[in-house]
Amino acid sequence: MNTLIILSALGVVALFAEIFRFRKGLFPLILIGLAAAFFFTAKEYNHPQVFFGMMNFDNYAVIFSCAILIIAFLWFMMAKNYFLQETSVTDHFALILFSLVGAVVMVSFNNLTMLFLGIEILSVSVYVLAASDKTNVMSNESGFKYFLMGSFATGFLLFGITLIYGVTGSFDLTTIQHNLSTGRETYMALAGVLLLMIGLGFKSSLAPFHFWAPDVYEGAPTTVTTYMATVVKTAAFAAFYRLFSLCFWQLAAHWTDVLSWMVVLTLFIGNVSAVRQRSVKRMLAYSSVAHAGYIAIAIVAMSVPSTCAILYYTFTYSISSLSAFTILFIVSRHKGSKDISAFEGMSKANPLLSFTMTVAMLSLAGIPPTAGFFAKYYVFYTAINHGFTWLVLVAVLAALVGIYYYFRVIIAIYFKPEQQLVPIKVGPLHRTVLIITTILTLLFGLFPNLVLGWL
Amino acid sequence: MPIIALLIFTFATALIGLFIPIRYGNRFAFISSLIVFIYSLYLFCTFPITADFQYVVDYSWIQSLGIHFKVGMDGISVLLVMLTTFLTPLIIFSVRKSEPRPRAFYSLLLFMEMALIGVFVSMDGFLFYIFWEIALIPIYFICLLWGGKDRVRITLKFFIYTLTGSLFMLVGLIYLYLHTPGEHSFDIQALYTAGKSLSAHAQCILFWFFFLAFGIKMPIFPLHTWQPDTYSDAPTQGTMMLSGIMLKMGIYGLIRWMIPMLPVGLSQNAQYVMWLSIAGVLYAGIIAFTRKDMKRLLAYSSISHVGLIAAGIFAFNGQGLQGGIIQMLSHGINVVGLFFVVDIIQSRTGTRDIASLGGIRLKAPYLATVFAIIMLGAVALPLTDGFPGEFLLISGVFKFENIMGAVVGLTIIIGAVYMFRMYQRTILGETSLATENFTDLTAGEKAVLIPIVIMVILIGVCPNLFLKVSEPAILKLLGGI
Amino acid sequence: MGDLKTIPMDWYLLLSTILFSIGVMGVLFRRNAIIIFMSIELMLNAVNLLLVAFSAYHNDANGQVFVFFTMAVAAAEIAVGLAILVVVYRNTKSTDIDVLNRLKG
Amino acid sequence: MLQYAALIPFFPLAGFIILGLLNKRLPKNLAAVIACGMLLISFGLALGMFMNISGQSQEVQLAPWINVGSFSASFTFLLDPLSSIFLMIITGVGFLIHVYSIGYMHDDEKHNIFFAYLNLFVFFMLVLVMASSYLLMFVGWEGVGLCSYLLIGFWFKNKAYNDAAKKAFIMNRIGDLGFLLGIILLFITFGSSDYHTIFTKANGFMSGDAMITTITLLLFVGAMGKSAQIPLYTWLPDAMAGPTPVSALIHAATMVTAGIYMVARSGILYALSPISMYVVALVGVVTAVFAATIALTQNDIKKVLAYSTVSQLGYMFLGLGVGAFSASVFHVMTHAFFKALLFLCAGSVIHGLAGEQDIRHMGGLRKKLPITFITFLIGTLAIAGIPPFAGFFSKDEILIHAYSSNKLFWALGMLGSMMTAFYMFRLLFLTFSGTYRGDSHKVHPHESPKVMTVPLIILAILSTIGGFVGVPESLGGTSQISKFLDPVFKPAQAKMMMVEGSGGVSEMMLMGITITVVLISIFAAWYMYVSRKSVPVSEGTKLPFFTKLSYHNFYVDEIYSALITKPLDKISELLKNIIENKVIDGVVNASGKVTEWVSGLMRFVQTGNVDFYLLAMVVGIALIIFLKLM
Repeated sequence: MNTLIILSALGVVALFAEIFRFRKGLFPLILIGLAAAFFFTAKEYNHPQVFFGMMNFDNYAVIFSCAILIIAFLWFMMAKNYFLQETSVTDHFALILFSLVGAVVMVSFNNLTMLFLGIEILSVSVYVLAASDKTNVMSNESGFKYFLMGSFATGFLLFGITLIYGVTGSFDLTTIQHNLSTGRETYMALAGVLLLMIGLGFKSSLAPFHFWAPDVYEGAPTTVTTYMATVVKTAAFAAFYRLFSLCFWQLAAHWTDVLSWMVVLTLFIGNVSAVRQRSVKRMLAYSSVAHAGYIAIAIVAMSVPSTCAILYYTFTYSISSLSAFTILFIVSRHKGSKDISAFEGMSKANPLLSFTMTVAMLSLAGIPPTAGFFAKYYVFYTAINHGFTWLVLVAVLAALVGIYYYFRVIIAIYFKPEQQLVPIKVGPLHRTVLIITTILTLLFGLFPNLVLGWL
Repeated sequence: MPIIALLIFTFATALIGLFIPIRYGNRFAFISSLIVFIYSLYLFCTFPITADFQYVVDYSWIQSLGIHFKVGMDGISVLLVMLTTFLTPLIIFSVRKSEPRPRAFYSLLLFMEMALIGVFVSMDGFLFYIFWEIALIPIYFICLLWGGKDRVRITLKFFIYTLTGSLFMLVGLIYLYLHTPGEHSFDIQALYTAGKSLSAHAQCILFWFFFLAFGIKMPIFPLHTWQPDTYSDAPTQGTMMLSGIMLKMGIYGLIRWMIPMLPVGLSQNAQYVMWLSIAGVLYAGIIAFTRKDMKRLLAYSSISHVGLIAAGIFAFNGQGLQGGIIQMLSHGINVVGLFFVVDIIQSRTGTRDIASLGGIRLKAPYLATVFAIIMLGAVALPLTDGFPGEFLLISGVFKFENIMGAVVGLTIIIGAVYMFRMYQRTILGETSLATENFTDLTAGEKAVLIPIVIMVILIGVCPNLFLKVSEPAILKLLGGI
Repeated sequence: MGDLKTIPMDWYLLLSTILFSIGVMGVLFRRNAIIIFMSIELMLNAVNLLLVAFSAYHNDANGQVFVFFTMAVAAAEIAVGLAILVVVYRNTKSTDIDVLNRLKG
Repeated sequence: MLQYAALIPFFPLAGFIILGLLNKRLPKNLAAVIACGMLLISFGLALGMFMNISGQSQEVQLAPWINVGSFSASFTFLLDPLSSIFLMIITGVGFLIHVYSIGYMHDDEKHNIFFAYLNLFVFFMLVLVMASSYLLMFVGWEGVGLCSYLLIGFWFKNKAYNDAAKKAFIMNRIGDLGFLLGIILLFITFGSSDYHTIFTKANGFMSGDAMITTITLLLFVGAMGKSAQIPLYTWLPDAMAGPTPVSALIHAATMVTAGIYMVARSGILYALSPISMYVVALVGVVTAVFAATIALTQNDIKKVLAYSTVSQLGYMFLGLGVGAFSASVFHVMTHAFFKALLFLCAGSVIHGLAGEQDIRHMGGLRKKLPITFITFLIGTLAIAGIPPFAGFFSKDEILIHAYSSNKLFWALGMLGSMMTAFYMFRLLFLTFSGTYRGDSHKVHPHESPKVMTVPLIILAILSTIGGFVGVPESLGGTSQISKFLDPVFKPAQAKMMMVEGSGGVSEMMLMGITITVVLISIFAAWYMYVSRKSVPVSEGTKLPFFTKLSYHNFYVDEIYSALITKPLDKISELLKNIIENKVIDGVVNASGKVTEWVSGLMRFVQTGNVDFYLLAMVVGIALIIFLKLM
């Protein structure tokens, strides 16, 4: 709860900062605030609290909130410069902070109402952020598409909630779970579950509801894209899993097959489409779709290890893609192009960027000893453990395709350049972000317990 | 503990190597790898001739999954570690000063040494897999950064190809892990029991999963097409690493992991895999007849030799396995020597095209002699290192099935044909334009080749030195099935 | 309340489903962004109707509370949506959604 | 004395190492002295052993070699009469040839290396005959093959020589494969490759046992390769590319007889398998005749001798095949003497004519090279089988045994020795009688230096008296050599229950026939080449059919290359270009291409139109709901 309070307070402060000419100090304040939020959240570990049956800060919620806060912290360090150039920096910060509130709600809800609200708080602010680059048509387009399809999907989500409510007569997860177990009006219930699955599947960009993702990711400002690929995805999957593991696991027989087919489709589309992309940004967008597929495997094979699998995967994926996007941000700034050719031959002039990018790519491709490998390993393990070996084999083939496009970036980086290239200068903040993310990627890869230990 | 020391030391030197002044880079890398060699030599000499693992250390790594950092050496591992630590200094020493970005190059080589040692000492399936994959990264970059003109395509193909196998192995490992009794664990023994407990059908499927991984790495026909391109396009040191040591990972995997875990799988598929291996022996050997490029010729010869090793190991009897072990050592030594000779010739004449060479012996008798000796090792002349291995392997296969033995025996003819052809056309005869002012071996080159020649003779004359080390482990293996 | 119950639940269900579907159709087949927004509103309201019906059916106020939330959220969404549309209109001088296909492939 | 015998091989090895390492740094004379000295020491030891052996056999274990479980092989030497005789031949004749080489190779810049190789060869040859197990014999077996490769291609600038060397090595390898498989089978059958174990266990087998037959045939394949029997004989004539002393030592006296040694050594196994015996005899006799027919028309002095070697080896196998082991060994010995002699004489002729080898450009050398002529004549008489020269006794004994076991073999053998006499005297006459046909302005034929002629004389003496160690009873002799070898061959003889001889009288008669036949063909040769002074036509002129066939070695080389070598290269290219590149690699690359292609398609799905996305969504939803609920 402290988390929510602090974050909201920060948001409000940020809003007023504009009025009180308090820009300079805002950024440090936010960082401190996030740190504080992290601290207070962490304190609630192993002290589950329930608030009027609406929110339940169990360990699951705490861990995910912490993960989200860490990512957000790094994100702010990455995004600072970009927003400082914007006129309405404070608004943007405020929006992000509010969306963080939404994210935290999404991982801690204990009631469909809160789920709905959380999703909306998150989405609405991100709609705006996506379109925040007002003069850029691309940005507008992406914001508009995101909004349009998002609200459309909300409709289905809502319909699903309603049906569940209709069946069980309650929004409270525990009650729902209890009532469903007594097995009333399964058709309606099942319809509701499926609609919820579709709504959440949209948020976590599972095929065939992924179409918005590539366009929105590409169009939005890189920083915002980063935010979507990391925080939003984490929150979405956390919510997805929380809901389905708490309420609908006894209906699993009815929805796992649908979800598993969605996973197959996602893996296929995400990976295969990425192969031909010239723009690194769009490639990363597709890769994030693909990763959604891998994560969803853990939900399909819903069992004890799934929780860890999802936590580990989302967290490490966010970290790796954070560094990848940061580098993309820096490079595209410098070269004025997001095309893969912008990376060619930078290894000599920019060892740091090259190395961090390489690690990030290896991690996304899932090569040991990076975190990405263990994430995939754990998901596969969960799936095989639950008898979804065939799904794992599909995922393996998808992963091979993945190697292909991730390594194109690495190859470009280490491509022997014709002429001596000028080194790209990297700001201190970015440098720290990159170093931290890279270290974390390797550290978590070698000692997964640092993450797994908590759940 | 010694093993940890080895791993940490190599890793540390690999890191330090990146930052020390360039002009010391070579010396530093060489000396540190030499230290590793001396230490492992000490380990080898003091190695007790027993069946069970020595120097075992076992740290719990990921408790929740029963994954341990467990390493140890038995007779088989120690030999391969020796091979690695023996060849790495030579390979490092063989690097030409003209190499761009030398520090990175040396570090990658050292890093790879670490990974390879790791592969050979892991006693935990997960750890094994990690090292197995890690070994792929440095060699990938070595080939990508210092490779020939078509390197991008070839290295990527190589990487994805090998990774395909690895991922299937990973699935297999997880599957076995989930069938370990009681608290799941990746411990080698647990995996053995798990594998043996499986139904014949399951074992067969897993067998092919693992076969894919190891077969691609070795490589076994028809999974070999990445190999000639990679060998001929990689920088020579990369090729040496690949052919000399890395390919042994695959064979080692067969002996240490695949066969003991899936005895039934083997017994049901031995027929097919052995015929595959034998087909590879003849196929690659015959293709080698008409290769124009020395490196390619050696690449195919390597496929041919490995096919024989694989066949002997799949035969799974004393001769076959012991022959496989000794042949791993000798093949590693020979192939490294041969590739270095090719590198020397290329650096002198700027070509590897057999047709445009010749008469080198007139200009460089030392080179000619050394080349001849190593080549004789490769064609398995008695009293050179090739013979004990090939003889044991062939007899092992023969024991398994006479026809196979007879067919695979053809290798001693085929090998002689292409090797002697190459030798004659490059070394003998009149000098050509390319070789007109060919200079003989420099001191440095001698320093690399002499040890190899010594080993060629040593293994040939007293193979027992090595056979007796691995024997108890092999017997245990045979007993375990 | 009582007489509300005389109409069987299924009818409400059917009605709102039809309304919802109409909304969906509207979204699918109209090009003008404004109209699409309206259709989305229609979808949401169809759901609201069902919610109210259910809450009455279950004699449980939560449903109706939820409706308020929905309305608020819907309002917020539309506000944001219109804002974005305005920005888009500035740049493209059109509210036709087909104009927006620069991002693809 | 015997205990020192084990050292015999190591002196030449030491010589090789010294010469090999110091190579150029050593003055030529010193190098030569070292090389010959080493041989002399070995010879001394061999002699001592020969004196003291007296029928006993003793094993000397030096070191273990390969041990794998039950399977084990060690460096162990076996000293018994058979090996001692071969030791005598190898070290003795070897020594003489070394001495001869001092003169012959004097001006060659790779003089020292040459001696190093010779020593190495002797080492391996000694290992071969002293080995106490088949595996160790295989070591020597391949080792001598290697040395033969090195020495044939000694003048490595010349492509033809290199090809000849390679051909020799590979053809031997073909045989070696048979040998190797034979050894493996021996291991599997007897659990060891030591003669002792095998021969003792072999007694337990029935005659005609299938396994034994397989083994013996496989071993014989090895012998075919090494001893140049049909069909693996073609390398030997080409091997004459090497320096003449090499031809004398390796390709006449010692290495090529390894096959005979091996078969004789495994006599008991062969005795157990009549089929193998028959095959050996048949191959032997056919080779003997076939090679002789080729020798009839050759014009290269060394080629003639080469084919005659093949033919003589054929006789030895005939002897083995009909169970006359000691006779064959006897013939090995005498053959070593006179064939070495003949080759060295040929060498001295070539030396005298500055490298000329074509007999059409010789003639009338009797005056110019008197010693060479005399010794050559002796050698010729010996090989032709004129009593009392060495060849007569050994060859005759073989023929007699052949007669007693199979008349056809005897007849063929007879035909062979007839041709032998003819082509040898043809050679003799064309070379030494008549007038000099070469260009007497460029070339000044001269006798060779002492260092070369002395060995000739010694060998000549040996080829004259060498036969008396084996005078058969029928001639009032006491064939000591067969007695000497008895302890080795007795068990084999016992297994064979063969008819001993066929009555003194008929033996006399057979000898008579032989001699008369030989004399007739000698006369024919004299008539053609001395009285009618006919000279073989020069290259290019049309030859009668048979002559042409024989002159071109019945086109066997061409046939081989057409049937084996060329097709293999074709197949190789085919595999590479079709199977490898198109099929296997094609599939691999296709996987990548297909992915790219599909990826290209996927781009069209991502149209960028919202309404399409929405439609896709709705369709997806509809499908899900429909499939699950209906």
